[in-house]
Amino acid sequence: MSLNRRDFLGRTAALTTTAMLPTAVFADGTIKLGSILDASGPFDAYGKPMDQAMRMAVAEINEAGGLLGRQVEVTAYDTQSDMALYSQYGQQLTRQDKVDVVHGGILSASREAIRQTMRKTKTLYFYNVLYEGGVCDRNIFINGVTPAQQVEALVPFAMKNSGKKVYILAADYNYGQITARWIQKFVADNGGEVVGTDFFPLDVSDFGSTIAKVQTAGPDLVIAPLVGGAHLSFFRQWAAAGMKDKIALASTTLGVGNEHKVLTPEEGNGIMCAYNYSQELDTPENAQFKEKWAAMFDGDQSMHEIAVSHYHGIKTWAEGVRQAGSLDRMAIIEALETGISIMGPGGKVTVDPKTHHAVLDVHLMQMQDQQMKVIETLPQRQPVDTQAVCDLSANPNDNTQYEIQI
Amino acid sequence: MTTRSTKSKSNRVFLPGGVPLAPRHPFYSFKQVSMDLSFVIAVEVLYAVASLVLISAGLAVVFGMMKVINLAHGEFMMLGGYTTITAVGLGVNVFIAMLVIAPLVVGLIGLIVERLVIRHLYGRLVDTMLATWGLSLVFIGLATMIFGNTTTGISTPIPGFAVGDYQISGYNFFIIVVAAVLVIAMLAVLRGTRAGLIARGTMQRADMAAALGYSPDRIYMATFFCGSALSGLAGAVLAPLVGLVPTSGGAYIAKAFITVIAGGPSLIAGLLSSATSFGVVNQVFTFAISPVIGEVALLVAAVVLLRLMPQGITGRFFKGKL
Amino acid sequence: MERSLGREIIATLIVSALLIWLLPMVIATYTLTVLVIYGMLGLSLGLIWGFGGILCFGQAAFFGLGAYTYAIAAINFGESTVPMLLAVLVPLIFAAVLGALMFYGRLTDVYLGVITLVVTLILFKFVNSTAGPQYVIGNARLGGYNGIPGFQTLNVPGNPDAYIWGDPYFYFCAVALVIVFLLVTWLLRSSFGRVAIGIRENETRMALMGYDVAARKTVLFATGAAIAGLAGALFANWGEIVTPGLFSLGQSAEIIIWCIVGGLGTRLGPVLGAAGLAYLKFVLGQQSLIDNTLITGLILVLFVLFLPKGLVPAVSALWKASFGRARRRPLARQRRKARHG
Amino acid sequence: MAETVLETHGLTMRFGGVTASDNVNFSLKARELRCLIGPNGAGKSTFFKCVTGLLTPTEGQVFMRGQDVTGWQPHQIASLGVGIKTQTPNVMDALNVHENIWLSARRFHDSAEAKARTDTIIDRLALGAIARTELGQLAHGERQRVELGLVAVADPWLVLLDEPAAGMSAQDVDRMTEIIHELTRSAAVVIVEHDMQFIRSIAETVTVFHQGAVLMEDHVDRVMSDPTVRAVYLGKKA
Repeated sequence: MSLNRRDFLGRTAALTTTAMLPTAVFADGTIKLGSILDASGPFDAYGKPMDQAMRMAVAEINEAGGLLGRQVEVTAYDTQSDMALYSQYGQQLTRQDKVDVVHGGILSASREAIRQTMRKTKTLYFYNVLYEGGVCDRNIFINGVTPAQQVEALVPFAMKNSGKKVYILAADYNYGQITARWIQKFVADNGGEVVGTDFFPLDVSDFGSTIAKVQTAGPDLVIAPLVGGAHLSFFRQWAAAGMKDKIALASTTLGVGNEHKVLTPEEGNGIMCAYNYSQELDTPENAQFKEKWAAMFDGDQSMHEIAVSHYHGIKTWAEGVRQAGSLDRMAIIEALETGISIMGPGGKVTVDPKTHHAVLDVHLMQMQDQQMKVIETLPQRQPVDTQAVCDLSANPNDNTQYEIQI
Repeated sequence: MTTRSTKSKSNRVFLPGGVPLAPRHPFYSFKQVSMDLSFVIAVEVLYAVASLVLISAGLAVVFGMMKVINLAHGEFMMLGGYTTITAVGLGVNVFIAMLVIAPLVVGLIGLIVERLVIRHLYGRLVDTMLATWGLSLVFIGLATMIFGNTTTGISTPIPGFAVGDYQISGYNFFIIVVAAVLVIAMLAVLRGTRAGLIARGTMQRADMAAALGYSPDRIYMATFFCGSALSGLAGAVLAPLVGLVPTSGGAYIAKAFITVIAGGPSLIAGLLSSATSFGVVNQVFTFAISPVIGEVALLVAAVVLLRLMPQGITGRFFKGKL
Repeated sequence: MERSLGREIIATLIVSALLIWLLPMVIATYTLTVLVIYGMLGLSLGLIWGFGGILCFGQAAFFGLGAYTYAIAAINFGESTVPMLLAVLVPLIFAAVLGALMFYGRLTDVYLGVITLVVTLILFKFVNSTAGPQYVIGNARLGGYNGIPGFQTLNVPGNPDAYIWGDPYFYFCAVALVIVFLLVTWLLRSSFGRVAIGIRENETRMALMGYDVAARKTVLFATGAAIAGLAGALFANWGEIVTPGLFSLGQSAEIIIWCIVGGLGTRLGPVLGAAGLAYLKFVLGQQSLIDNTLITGLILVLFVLFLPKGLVPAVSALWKASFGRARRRPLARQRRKARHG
Repeated sequence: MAETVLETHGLTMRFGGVTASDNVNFSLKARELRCLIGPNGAGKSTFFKCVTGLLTPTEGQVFMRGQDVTGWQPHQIASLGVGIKTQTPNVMDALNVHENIWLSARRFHDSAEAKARTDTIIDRLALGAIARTELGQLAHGERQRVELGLVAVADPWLVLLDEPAAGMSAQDVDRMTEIIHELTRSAAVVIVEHDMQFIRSIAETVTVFHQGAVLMEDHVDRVMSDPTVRAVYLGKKA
């Protein structure tokens, strides 16, 4: 037995040394892009495709000759869905690896765990995920959709297709709470009435009593900003109770992690949502993107909303570097603040100089046979929520996440 | 009590000024609401109790017979879920997959685990807990490597139906029936068969069975197989209701653990009494306030209960029952 | 027991000074900092479990409580000295109340496990569901799942603008660990510690000798919680964010695994187990060949099966067996063992 | 003349429908040595546990030196100066003999004094050779002796022993008898015992339990020759 143990210990030791290598060996003259994502653990459904998108974007940049004549080199860390590892790897990226830019973070908690480190160490940071809005910090660029961009489009669309009484079922954390308030606002703006709002921690998976409760209120439409695997059961149980044909359903999150491919057509059909990207978007950019992705990852089809956002983010950064003609952080920030635009698979993405958020296309969709059919595209929506509180051209030293008063 | 508190709550929140409920039902009277609603709530409470029984049965059998707390129990359930989904994907009828294949497969996995790990640790309660905890992590890792970490699932094979103006899930009834059949079957086996007699003997005094010429080794093997199969069954039956990920087991183990310990030494009476107490507490608070408070109420009830009855419910009441 | 306390203190100081000097040359200080903090957390459970026989499934609860107390207090006070003290006091008081509830109720082993586990779950679920704007303590929003970012980090007492961070923070944490380690050493050598070990060995006997077992277990439990709380506060300072994940069962599980792997009934074992396994986890995060959880689980199973006493006792036994012949006492003991057969 | 150190009034203990201890009135004078005998299930052990605080009696009271200690915890009773030894050897297996006895001495004295007393007791009980051996490695008789040492080192005025001679060799029993006699110089001693030979060698007054109640209480010789006692107890044994 002792032999086995020694063998085992020996192996782990070997592993330790090999794992240490890639961080120490670097070719000179490359541009270092730091990536920090949950490629394993409960959030890897989001993180893995984001990692793929990042590698694809970098590959494309390098194929086209790199940036400023230099190749881009990726230093990637898997945070294993553990918030503590964000702090740790964030420090590692900025202090030891001394990367030129960091792309990553998925949950808002993970972004907040590293944002200050990035700021303190003057490392440019891109957070490329749909989130609750309000971050105002000149060191960060964000190009996911915010509630105003998404909800403002989704609510009238969904209400038009159902009725005026709305019930909100939201995930009980920052994103869900804030999104729910935006939904309440836009429902009222569109002449509707919110008849009930319930919040669910991310680990709740039994919605039986909730479904009964919703029926007591008798709404025409349920909007569900629910997040994660456990919450997916709501859509199952809703269909199982035979509610699908009685009350219409909309969501601000379903499909972001390709959930529509997990639900059966009977469970998913008809659910309405609004995002910056759908695999079914019929544009030449998207066709090309999907083709390249499939070629690069052996026919894989896992690209989704936030993976594409991540891809947009890296392309935006690359464009900023090109325009700045330098790797200097301030030069890149100033170049980006000129309002740079790129064309991506999700449409045109423009940097909003005031907020460092993105002006982007929002596509209204409806699920149909495990696809997200695009019904209508609303071009170039402004991040009005964050614009209401954040003006980095007036207050360049701002460093707050505002909670927007609605 | 349940209905009243819910009613007043729904009244306060959803019916400001006594506005009729839904325009689609012009003759919607308040009386009807409460009757239908109380039926719906009754079903939900029964369902909560039934799912607690299902979740805990495997753990209870292993604990009751072997005094082993299997902390990989939740992962056995997770494996039951994955077995079902894989089998259905291969074209097997969903009921056969849930009720036959999943218990068998997970039972066999349990058997392997018992031979490789557990049998070296009999009589060391804390060590078995730690080893099975380690096993649970191993299973999560394996499932992640095999099935990936994306949420998977199958849809419920039974359609919902209407109760008055309410739609309720038909699958809830299926769960209740499965739990009821399970309890009756366990009773029948323990009371009516030779194996049950040996099992009861072992529960009372493990050395007695040995003295009577039954190999404890084989009894433990059989028990662990049965316990694991029950966990597999529970995981399989609950799979259509939840999105399955490799870490799904964690959601069950704490509840199962609490239910079994609070139940106390009697296998079936303990299981039923604690599942009923916790199920009712959970659902009452869920309806009256919110699902979170429901969960917290369950946990608080567990603390209070164990403080008052440190030997579990059946340590004080229903003594000597099965 | 044979060596004098003074000699042991000096040995500890020399070894730790060497380590604090040498380790930053091998591993980056910000990684070392968290290893040191986890070491302290491991020590907190190692104390109550290894020397008091109290298996707590919820040590993470006190860790999280310390971290949250620090974060909330730091936002409200705008400096770090009082929050640091509170971060030790609040878990201490919480554990004293919880411990009294359990130990005067004569709950043992499994039941103790259930209660501590359940209390951790309650805390986790509660903190996790505080995202709404109504959950505010003073100026601090509890923030639910996202946790609390942006609080005042450690500063020189009396001077809120003089932050202690980076390398100095590592030295601060390392010295804190050494001090806690020495305090634990002293505690275990005192009558209180020896009585605690007696209680671990045989509770009934100690009660029959007139010791108030429940009171002593409560005090020990609270001491462990205070150390865990301090570790939590240090962790909050290091991560600059606190999240409900600190209260999670997964975190509790890791602490237990550290103790098992390092060795129960030793002071050094849990510290080394914690630092070693946390470093392993950190290193494994940089590869994607094998699933991390799988390895952690495998380590735990293998240790329980083949090395249930943990690394430190095993290594010291090996050391004694191979180099201890010159010494008198182990030899005498071996001879006696042979006699008793 | 001598003060009453232990007294029970109508002590009754019921478990569900079973009355394990039935209205026991018992009293013991200072420095008296008393044996409790009776067949299995006669209620000796239940009585013992009620007196030592391991069980709380359903009815009745327990007095020690006139103080009502009914419902007290074992550690409170022990703190009065009562030495207790339970049926199975109850010691700290991973600690050595010296540490075991020191822990008992430390309860009533400071560390240095406890050490001195421990050394004295170890000498008196002739445990010197094994003073640094862990209890887990000792033979049964030695463990019993150490446990008596634990009791003795605290200078009790009342000692309650549950089957101290069980499973011991004749030589060990002799030594045990000696120790007990020594204890009676300063303490009253109650012994629950099965071993009749041991009882004959040590006891004067014996209390016989039967079906939870006290059957008789008299000098050991008269008890042994009593036909009722023979019928319920000795008769059964034969």
